[in-house]
Amino acid sequence: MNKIVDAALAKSFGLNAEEYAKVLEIMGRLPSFTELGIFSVMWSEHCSYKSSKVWLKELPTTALWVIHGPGENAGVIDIGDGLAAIFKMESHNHPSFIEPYQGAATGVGGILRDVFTMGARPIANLNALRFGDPKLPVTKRVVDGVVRGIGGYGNCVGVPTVGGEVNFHPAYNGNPLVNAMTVGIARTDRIFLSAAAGIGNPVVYVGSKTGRDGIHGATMASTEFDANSAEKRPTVQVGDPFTEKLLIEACLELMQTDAIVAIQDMGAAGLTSSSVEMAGKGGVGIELTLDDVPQRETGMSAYEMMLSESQERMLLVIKPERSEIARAIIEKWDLDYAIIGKITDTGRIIIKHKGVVEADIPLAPLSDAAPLYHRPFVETPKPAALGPTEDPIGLAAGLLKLLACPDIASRSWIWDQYDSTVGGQTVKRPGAADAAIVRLEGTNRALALTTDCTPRYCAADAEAGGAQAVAEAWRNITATGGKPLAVTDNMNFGNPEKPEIMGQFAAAIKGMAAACIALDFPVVSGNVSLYNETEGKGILPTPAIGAVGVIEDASKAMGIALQAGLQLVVIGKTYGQLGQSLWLREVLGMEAGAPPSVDLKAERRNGDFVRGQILEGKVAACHDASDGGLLVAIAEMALAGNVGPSLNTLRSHDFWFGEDQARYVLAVPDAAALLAAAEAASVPAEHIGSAAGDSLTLPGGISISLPALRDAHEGFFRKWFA
Amino acid sequence: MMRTGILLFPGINRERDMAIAVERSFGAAPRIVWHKETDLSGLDLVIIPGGFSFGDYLRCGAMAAQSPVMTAVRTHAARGGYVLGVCNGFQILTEAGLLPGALLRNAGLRFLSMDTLLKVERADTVFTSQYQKGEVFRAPMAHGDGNYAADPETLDRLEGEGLVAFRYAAENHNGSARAIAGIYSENHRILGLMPHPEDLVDPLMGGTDGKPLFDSLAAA
Amino acid sequence: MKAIVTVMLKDGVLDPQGKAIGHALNNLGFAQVGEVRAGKIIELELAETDAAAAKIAAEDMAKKLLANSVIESFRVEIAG
Amino acid sequence: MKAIVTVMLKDGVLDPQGKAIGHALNNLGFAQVGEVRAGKIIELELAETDAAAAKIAAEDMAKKLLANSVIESFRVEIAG
Ligand SMILES: Nc1ncnc2c1ncn2[C@@H]1O[C@H](COP(=O)(O)OP(=O)(O)O)[C@@H](O)[C@H]1O
Ligand SMILES: [Mg+2]
Repeated sequence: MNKIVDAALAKSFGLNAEEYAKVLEIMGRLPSFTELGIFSVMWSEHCSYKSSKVWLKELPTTALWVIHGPGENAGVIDIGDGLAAIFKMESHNHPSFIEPYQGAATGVGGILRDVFTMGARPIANLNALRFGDPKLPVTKRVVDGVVRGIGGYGNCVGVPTVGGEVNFHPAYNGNPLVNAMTVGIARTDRIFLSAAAGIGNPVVYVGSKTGRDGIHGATMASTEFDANSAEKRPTVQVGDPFTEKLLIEACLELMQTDAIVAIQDMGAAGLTSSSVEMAGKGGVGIELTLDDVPQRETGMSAYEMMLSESQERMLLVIKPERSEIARAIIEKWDLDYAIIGKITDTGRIIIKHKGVVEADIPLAPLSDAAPLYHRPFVETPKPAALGPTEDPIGLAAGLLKLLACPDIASRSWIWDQYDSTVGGQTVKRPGAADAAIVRLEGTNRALALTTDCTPRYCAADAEAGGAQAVAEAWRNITATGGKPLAVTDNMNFGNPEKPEIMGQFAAAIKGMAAACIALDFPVVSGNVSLYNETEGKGILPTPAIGAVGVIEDASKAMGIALQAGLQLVVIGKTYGQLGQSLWLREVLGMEAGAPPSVDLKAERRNGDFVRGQILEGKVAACHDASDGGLLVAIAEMALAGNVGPSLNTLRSHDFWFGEDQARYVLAVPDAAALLAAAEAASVPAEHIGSAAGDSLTLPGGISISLPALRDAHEGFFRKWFA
Repeated sequence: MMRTGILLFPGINRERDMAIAVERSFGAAPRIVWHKETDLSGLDLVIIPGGFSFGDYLRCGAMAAQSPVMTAVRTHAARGGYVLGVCNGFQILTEAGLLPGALLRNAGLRFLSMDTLLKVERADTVFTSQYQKGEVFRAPMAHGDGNYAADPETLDRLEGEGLVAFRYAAENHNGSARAIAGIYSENHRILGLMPHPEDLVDPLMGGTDGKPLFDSLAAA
Repeated sequence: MKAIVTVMLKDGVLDPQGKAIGHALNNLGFAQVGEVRAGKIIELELAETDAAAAKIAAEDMAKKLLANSVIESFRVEIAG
Repeated sequence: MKAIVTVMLKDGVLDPQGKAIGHALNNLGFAQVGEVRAGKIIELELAETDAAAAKIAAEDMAKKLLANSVIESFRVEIAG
């Protein structure tokens, strides 16, 4: 088993020559096979953030309400009433392409653990998905597997899946993106951290047994795919949501006692990263005896156990006098409980197996000396604005075409497979509002939750796209009446060793940071997924944003459903920007021009105004205008409420389909009052129609029946999976 | 007031929803009963909520049906106690033989999470006195295996003896035989149904269509 | 001793999964495929050393848990 | 001609279903049960009349659709 350790082996583990030289220097001797394995996963892109760290520092991470920003398993914010929201988003892109069902399922499982490991009961899941060209059979297979996997895991653990987003683009053909987000709730005085402490304290293993699953998964997530990837793949991890459910309940029950000193899920790089990080953060040492690790397979080596990514496992440091209480709780839930080591004062990680010291590494250099790259980057020149366009098909045909296109089509086929009501607290289910609304059990308070990113904007102009993603998330929460509080991100990019990819990354961060600062919307957690390339072709830059806001009175949460008798008013200025719009792509077949400009001052002013109107009870429905522009937003409101709007303002296609930012469509009983209030607040507003019949009537009189709109909107997925 | 217990098997996940609905109508919180308990003698009503007991890894409800507490449920039923099983609870009751038939994979082989319309077949049971006969109400469903199946004789008997509790009133998405969504035991004291009235008892969650079921039990 | 328990839906019970598989196979160009039935197989490692005793035990397990007699039938084989 | 395709998880791949079934059998008092693996069985009615051809066809179907080669292995038997 144990091969000769040399530079060639290091290379096959993903360590380059310089990195290997550093390992030799730190060790002062030839590392053992297991030691090399530990270095390679800890220094993988996935675990070390070696390419992205210098840029992530640019993001704002603090605010009065931030309790824990990046650096913990998940971000923690104060949401009032003594409660904290704990949340994070994480990618499972590579595994989901290899095995869509299990890849997506274990992605959900992994992000759940990041959240409940901090003491939170998970109350909502979201997912941000990007797939390739729907015309390819492989795309259908991946969509089907990913959706089933997310549902299969989330439904079983009993956490409602309440939102997400889906895009299609050929750039994701060989590399779909599966980003999963979990939001949990804890008391602000009962938050659990991962820094180990207490020399001599037992290190406890809890959960499923260890097998040879996903060995070197973290390294795989840090390299490109090529034609031989199928051969290289590690044993695929299979999710066990039932065990995860037990683990959630067992951990939360254990957290009611004072037994836990520190706790950390075993995620990527399993036992290695959890033990190294816990000891490293606590500034202590750790010693593990692998013979005591619960094992599913026979004959596992130290290397295999340290690198296994078996799912549904946690590592704890326990107060020794509480060990038996802890064991009783864990075993009540039919889970394995094993003391596998202890905290030491050596500052080293020592791994023993069968009486042999398999690894003995100083912890400080393992993390401090981890490689950090200022990779060369070039910014992609920003495209010129799109010139004037002609509308060859008219508004009605354009609208139907957009409603039916994969990027706008109703996602009900997807969310109908996700249990969105379990828990009994879902105020706005998928499709009902711009952000999902989940009440906090036993209070009037609710969270507003969303994920957003428009990769086609990011590809054209990563800085504008990064800012737009944050702004759209903020706007979606605002449109429900929520106060946006904080962000988690999932930076999905191509190969960082290519300067243009690093340029995209840097520009996206710059845009995100500007938006987060302007909107008081700090980043509290996140994840970076690089090397999203197959055969040298990168994905669209995709900085997915997950966001959380709060509504103090859940009964004020606003949905998008139009009701008869209301007036339609658009808030925010419409310039008619069609660059990178879906109309341009679907109707003229062009992906061209600059994406819509992001005016953060207008964003904030318009949003604060809209939220105020909602909370004052002046608004009956609200929807932001985004993909597809105003007319699509209005059609979606009509379909949600099953009421036909009648539009009264004769304008050209760019007005109706332009994707200008910072806009909302409001349905109100009293348009005049709203216009007056908007004027007083210096917010652009325009009365554009009213809600009345059973069809959508365009200015000029052409009308489309609601069933025709619905057929167009719901047709895509239903036909695809008929 | 009925003394109520909610059974908790590992993997059950709608026990909180159920407890909230019960408390809302009854004014008192139910007792949570761990699956290893064996004595239900203090209870009038036993509720088996939804979820994925033991992961539903073999067949939905199969492993839970063999748990120690189910022996106590049988005793409870035999002495005329009330039992309500929703979703996984319904599956557990059929697997335990306390209700006839079985719940197969949904006809479309996909998990279905959506509101469905239920027709109340009779309003003279302890579970439905606060509905009208023939009334149609809305309830969310969330299941992968809700396709009710039984042999034709059993189905005829259920219909002939008035043991059908609810039927899907509009679309029969999961493909259930004769659109059956819920059934009673012969004495009408055991009810099993697939959709979740407990998730629609608060206007904030989109309506109170499910509340009369709990109000009926509270009034009994 | 290993017992292999095969559980199939009874004849007459609708098998949507089998139907869907048949449909998918036809779509893939396997025109020769007629009826398809989908079932479960459960392989049990038993401490038993006597084949007859192992079979009786496995049948007992099938009756009590592995198969639901309302809708399913089963068969047991003993392998090495 | 009937082909029986048995699909099992590959060795080393976690089998949550098998694990849970084993646990449940132990709880029911079947102490003699060790490892349990759960799989699928698919019975195909084939128009083929030649056993060898039927086997090749069924193997092709298993590769293309019935088994997921990433985590599953399969075997084909031909029955009457
Ligand atoms: N893009 C990002 N923006 C902000 N914080 C990030 C980002 N990526 C990672 N982080 C933070 O870095 C820490 C390590 O992340 P990660 O390795 O993904 O966590 P885990 O160990 O749970 O997998 C986390 O606290 C995470 O929130
Ligand atoms: Mg973590």
